[in-house]
Amino acid sequence: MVIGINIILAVSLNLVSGFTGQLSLGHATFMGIGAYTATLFALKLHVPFLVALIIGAATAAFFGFIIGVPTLRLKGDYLAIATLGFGEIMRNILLNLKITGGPMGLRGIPKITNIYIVAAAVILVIFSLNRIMNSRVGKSFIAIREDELAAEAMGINTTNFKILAFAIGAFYAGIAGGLFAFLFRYINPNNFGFMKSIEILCMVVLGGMGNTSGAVLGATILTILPEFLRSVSPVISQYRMVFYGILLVVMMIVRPQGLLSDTSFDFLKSSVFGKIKVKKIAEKGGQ
Amino acid sequence: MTLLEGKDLTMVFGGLAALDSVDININKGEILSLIGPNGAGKTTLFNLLTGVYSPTRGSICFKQREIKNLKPYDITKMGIARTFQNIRLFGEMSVLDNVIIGQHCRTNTGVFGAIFRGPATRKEEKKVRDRAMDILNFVGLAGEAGEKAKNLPYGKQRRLEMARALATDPDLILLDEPAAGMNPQETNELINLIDKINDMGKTVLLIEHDMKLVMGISQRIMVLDYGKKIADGPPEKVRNDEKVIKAYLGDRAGKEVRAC
Amino acid sequence: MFFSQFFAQVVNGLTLGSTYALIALGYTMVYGILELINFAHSEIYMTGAFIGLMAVTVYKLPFAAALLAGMAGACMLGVIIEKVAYRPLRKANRIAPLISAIGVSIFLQNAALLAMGPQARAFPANFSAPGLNLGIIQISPLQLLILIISIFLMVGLHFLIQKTKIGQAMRATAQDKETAQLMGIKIDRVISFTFAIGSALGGAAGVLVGVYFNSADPMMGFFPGLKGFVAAVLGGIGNIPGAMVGGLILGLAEVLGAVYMSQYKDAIAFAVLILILLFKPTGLMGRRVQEKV
Amino acid sequence: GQSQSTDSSSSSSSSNTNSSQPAGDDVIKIGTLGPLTGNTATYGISTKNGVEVAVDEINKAGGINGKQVKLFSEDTRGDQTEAANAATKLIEQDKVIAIVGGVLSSETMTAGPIANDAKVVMISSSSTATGIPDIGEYIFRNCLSDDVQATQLAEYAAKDLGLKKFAIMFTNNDYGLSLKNAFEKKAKELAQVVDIETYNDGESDFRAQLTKIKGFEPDALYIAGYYTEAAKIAQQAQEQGLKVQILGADGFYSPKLVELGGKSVEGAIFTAGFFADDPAESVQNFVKAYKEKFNSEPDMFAAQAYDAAKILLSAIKNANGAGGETLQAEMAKTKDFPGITGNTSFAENGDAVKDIIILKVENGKFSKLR
Amino acid sequence: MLRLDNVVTHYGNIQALKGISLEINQGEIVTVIGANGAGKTTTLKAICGLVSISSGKIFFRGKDITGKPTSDIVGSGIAMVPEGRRVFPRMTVLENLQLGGYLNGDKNLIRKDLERVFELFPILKQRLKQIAGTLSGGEQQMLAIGRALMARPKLLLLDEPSMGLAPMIVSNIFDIIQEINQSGTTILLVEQNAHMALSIAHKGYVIETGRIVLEDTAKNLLNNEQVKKAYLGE
Ligand SMILES: Nc1ncnc2c1ncn2[C@@H]1O[C@H](COP(=O)(O)OP(=O)(O)OP(=O)(O)O)[C@@H](O)[C@H]1O
Ligand SMILES: Nc1ncnc2c1ncn2[C@@H]1O[C@H](COP(=O)(O)OP(=O)(O)OP(=O)(O)O)[C@@H](O)[C@H]1O
Ligand SMILES: [Mg+2]
Ligand SMILES: [Mg+2]
Repeated sequence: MVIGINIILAVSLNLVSGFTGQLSLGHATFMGIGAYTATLFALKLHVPFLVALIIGAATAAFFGFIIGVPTLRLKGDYLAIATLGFGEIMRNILLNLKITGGPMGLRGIPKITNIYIVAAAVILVIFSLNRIMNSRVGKSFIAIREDELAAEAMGINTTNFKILAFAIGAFYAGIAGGLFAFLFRYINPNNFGFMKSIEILCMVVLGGMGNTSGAVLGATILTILPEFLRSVSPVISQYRMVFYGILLVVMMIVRPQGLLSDTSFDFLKSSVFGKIKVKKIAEKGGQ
Repeated sequence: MTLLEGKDLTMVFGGLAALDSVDININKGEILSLIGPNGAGKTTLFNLLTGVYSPTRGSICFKQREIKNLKPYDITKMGIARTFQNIRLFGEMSVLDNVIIGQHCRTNTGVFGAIFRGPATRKEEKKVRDRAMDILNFVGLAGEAGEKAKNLPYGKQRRLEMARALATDPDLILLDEPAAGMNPQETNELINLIDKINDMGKTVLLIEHDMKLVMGISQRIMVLDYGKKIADGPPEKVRNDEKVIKAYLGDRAGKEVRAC
Repeated sequence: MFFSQFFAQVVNGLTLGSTYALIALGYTMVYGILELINFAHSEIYMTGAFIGLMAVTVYKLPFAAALLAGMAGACMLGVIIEKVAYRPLRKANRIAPLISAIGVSIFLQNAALLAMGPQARAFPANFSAPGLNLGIIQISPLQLLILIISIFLMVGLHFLIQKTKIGQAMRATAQDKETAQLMGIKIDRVISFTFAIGSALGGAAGVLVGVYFNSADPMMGFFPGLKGFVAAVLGGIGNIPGAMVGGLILGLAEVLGAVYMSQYKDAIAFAVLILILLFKPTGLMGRRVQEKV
Repeated sequence: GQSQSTDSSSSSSSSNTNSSQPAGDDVIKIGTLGPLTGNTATYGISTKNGVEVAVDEINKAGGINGKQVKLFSEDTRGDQTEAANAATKLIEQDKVIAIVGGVLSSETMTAGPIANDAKVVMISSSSTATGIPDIGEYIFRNCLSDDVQATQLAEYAAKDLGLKKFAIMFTNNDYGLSLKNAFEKKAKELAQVVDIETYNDGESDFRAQLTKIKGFEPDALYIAGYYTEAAKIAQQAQEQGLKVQILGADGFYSPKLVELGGKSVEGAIFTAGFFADDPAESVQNFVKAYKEKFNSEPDMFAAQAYDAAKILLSAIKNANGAGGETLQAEMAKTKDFPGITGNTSFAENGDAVKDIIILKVENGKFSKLR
Repeated sequence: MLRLDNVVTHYGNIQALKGISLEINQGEIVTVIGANGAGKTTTLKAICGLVSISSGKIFFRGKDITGKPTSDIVGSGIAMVPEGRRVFPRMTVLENLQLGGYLNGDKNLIRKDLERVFELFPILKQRLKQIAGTLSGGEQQMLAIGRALMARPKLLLLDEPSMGLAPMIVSNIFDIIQEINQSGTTILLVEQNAHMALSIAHKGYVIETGRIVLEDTAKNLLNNEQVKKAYLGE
């Protein structure tokens, strides 16, 4: 189930960083916003789970929009650091608000998330994401990543589309957050800090930036890896974080472009079929 | 009829006036060439017309509307498209997708449309795809539709840039040194292509250092030197202009040009 | 009363800021050359502190020798990390070395945890020098030393990078490695040199800050590393004086935040960061070069 | 998979009782759960060590009803997701009948419900956050209540020491916050609280807060946090010429306090549940065993974990090696269990009720005030 | 002076050069012409060690330089004007030129060379402090050529030096190339402007999809029907 949640997180960050090219170091924040909002709505207002989940995701998307407006003027590492800063600010606020329970977090969350709900969420997220990526909207995202100025020259309002990518990514992350809260039944601000953001980023890069299947694979591997190392032997268990670090380095050196880098390997993208169609049209056109 | 009128256009970069009170007037349907020595301000003028920079001074009227403070994407929507001096394709995307992106401002599927993919969306997608293929056929790249843009050889990349610009359905198309890096044969093909574009009723503004190309297809030529306009007129007149020969063509090249 | 408090706080901010600045210098140095956020810098800093600590406690060396030992050790570590974890990725995209750096960071942190144990260790150094006593404001000798060393290093580095031939080669390498080679620059050597200096700086920071707070622990790099990184960006990443200014401003922002609402001090510091970036999108001293099309 | 296990002697022959555990009946399996790596590993390792001492002790004495106790220790890295994984592994894979842990409140919050649902008794020796025993009837806790500690110290400081103006610094987590709230409440009743400041664990520079505090001229500073930061705070306070009585809670209890803080912590007064120099035989035995095994001084985490394990083992003994409901019932019955951290009983919800000691740093050593 | 023996290179799985052999004598101008993507740039890069060579050998002044690091090759007297100019975009014009003379220790020499570059390209002198990335396309091209000259190379490799230059400068450039050649520098020139290139060169090679298909004196090539049709646009 944790794998499923991480898959959603990785896929959604991949939308922002992999497809749209906007490096974000604060993705866990949106997960946190989703988790807190969904939990508060469920606990305080007794909103049903699904509704709470959607409200949480929508709130996350709203925050994605809010911070996107000013910060997306920034480029590259400056954007990355601004998202990091935003994440720390949010964490700091969560840590000090009464309603979020401050450092105590929120507890007594009913356990609702189960394997079916997670599976359904993963499928829905990936499905809708693929639809988006194959559409005019998704192509605009990629165009922005490839060359922002040329994208503007094509009539793409790059600011709006970057914000849109951020908001969609935040929405999905918000869903993951809600699922997380109703799985572990307890949340506190430190679940959604910098380290979590970095972890998600590692999943995306390991799998291959800009490749949905890659993000899924990366999330799966990095979720299982520490647990796998834990269970291999007691000795390794003790050193497992050391191995984890080494493995990250080794994997990057062996495949710097990520495990699945080329978009043509993107099995989860229906453009595999799209490509065949293109080829056919191309053949016809070429004659 | 005037399609675009720029008045008193001035662009200063840290004390240096790359453009200095230049007036430009583009008539509907013509091929106007912009020539001048390196660093004269030609690309800068393109950047002003397409909203990449906003001018230090002056005004730009396109279709009777002031556009000098508009963003590039708004200007594209109004009907000006361009290519870049240094090729700027979406390298990781397919040739076809590059052209599809070009139609961005003529389409309007949003996120929800994309997810639910109703009949309207599907119809639009088909239309966009068909039109993209038409354009690729037009520029002769249909056979490469599935290739990644960055894998095309240079000459074809140049043509793809033009295809992408055409896809935005412009009234005015700006071409920045389209023949650079092409051999004479490819240049000949390019001349045909520009003529065909012009025949479709599109107005063309062209920057080029290849005089054979410029003299061959321009209806009018405008010459910049050190940010100032030094000549403006039909090719015969411009190539015999003393100032132009002195500043730009040089004696030897000037002779060749007059010969062609 | 208000003013004396205020000045005392400014001094607090500057001394805190100078520790950030010291770390930020190393970050910026490496970034400026490789455009790589060297996440392992925090751990190089930590390692420097531990080597200094060993020098003082096990080998009973004086403070200055410990400082040098920390710098030398960190320097070597930095060069090795570059060789092993970044050099193979020279031709890869920009994000791969970033992940590799995170891997190195996790590795070093946990290796140190295993080797040193998780507990903080006291870092006694018989360092004595006159401090400053300005009535209400006391500046300890170490505070003074940190400030002086950071300013000194900043000036030295700035000179090195802007005015010397190796500096020019470093910048050329940063901008275009292939063409730099065409100029006859041995880029591997330049990059190793950059790491050596950047890491030595990190090591120096580790020893100084370790002695200053009388403690060293495997996790000590995390917070200061993050803040040092932020400081580097704030000043305009890749810009040496910028790192210094960024560090000082971050220190001041944090202290002022602490004065008004200590629970929100990090939020305030980061809010200052974001605000500054909104007005100066490439950092305080980062040069904004308009993209030429 | 195998996890880290400590069996100090060979297992005895099997003698089947009506245990709820289907397999591995020749040994009794219990687990510990806490951060063994990561930035909170200090607490987790101490806890694990404390439990190991208790297990060794009982195994040397022949085990429980002739069965050896086997210990499985899982690492959580201080991360609550991993804590849940670790709990699941202990319960499903290793099939332990009870768990000592988690160490941090947040991990107990997520691991607790899993144990409770599986009817596995869990006793935390350090998760002080409110609400932990309320997770369920299988969840117990053996540590000093933050409320009681802070309240008693506030009383002592105001009444016995005659301090009038208090400043408080607390670490912004559940532990710091609960201490601060309780201390503030009582101190306001009896005297004056002039300023409250926060900091984060892992930080090093506290001068800004201290300069501000200095402006209020308090005569005591209550530090609601752990010894690493407390030592630095004390030191920086001294450097700034802030002359105050330093007060604290059980987070101070570690030899490291003096090592890191040096002279600046001299005279500091704090509450604790354990005092290593207590001449009582049980305490001295524990300290000796711990030093022998780990070559370091036990801290409060170790002591509380040791006691928690002892309580658990005694309940297991009473339950005749069974887990589940039987064990839960035996645990709940615990009354005035004589441990090294005082006499322990469990309240209705499973929270420990125990005595509090007040310690003072004198000549670099801890001495008992009360 | 320079000899390529059956040089093969790969980009991933693609074989870009399929066995190139060519020879340049001291004091010559040799030109390589060919369509887009034929492998001209790759050949130059192979000589400089910027792409690794799968098989074959390269000799420069009698020494085997195959597989040597670029900096050593450059150190032995080869300089290149790369395709697409490749100026250091965030350094000033002056710094770019100074880097060209990186391996020349002598300050006076550098000063003298600077003067020579300014003579050839006066506009660079006016732009000394400008950030190179903001120069116009043609100005950058001049800078790239000037920078290569600063190295005082024995062999100068030029990759499409006339691209994007105004007609007057183009003819200047070819004059300059001849001038440099006369002052003792051997030149390997890659050009789209085949007519111009062949008219100043001594010898020419025609390259097609990674292979040399034709080799002759420049004069003969200019009159070769095949060449005329394919590369001279006649
Ligand atoms: N962003 C900028 N900052 C500073 N100077 C600039 C900038 N953009 C252009 N310039 C300067 O303005 C002048 C005009 O440049 P522009 O690119 O318009 O020339 P051009 O006519 O297109 O030349 P070419 O034919 O060589 O491409 C040049 O001298 C250039 O250095
Ligand atoms: N980095 C690269 N990765 C993959 N293939 C490449 C790369 N660079 C060049 N190629 C391929 O190698 C072949 C030779 O390219 P090269 O650049 O040498 O040609 P060229 O003759 O210089 O062409 P042009 O006239 O366009 O400059 C081409 O097919 C090109 O697509
Ligand atoms: Mg130009
Ligand atoms: Mg080429």
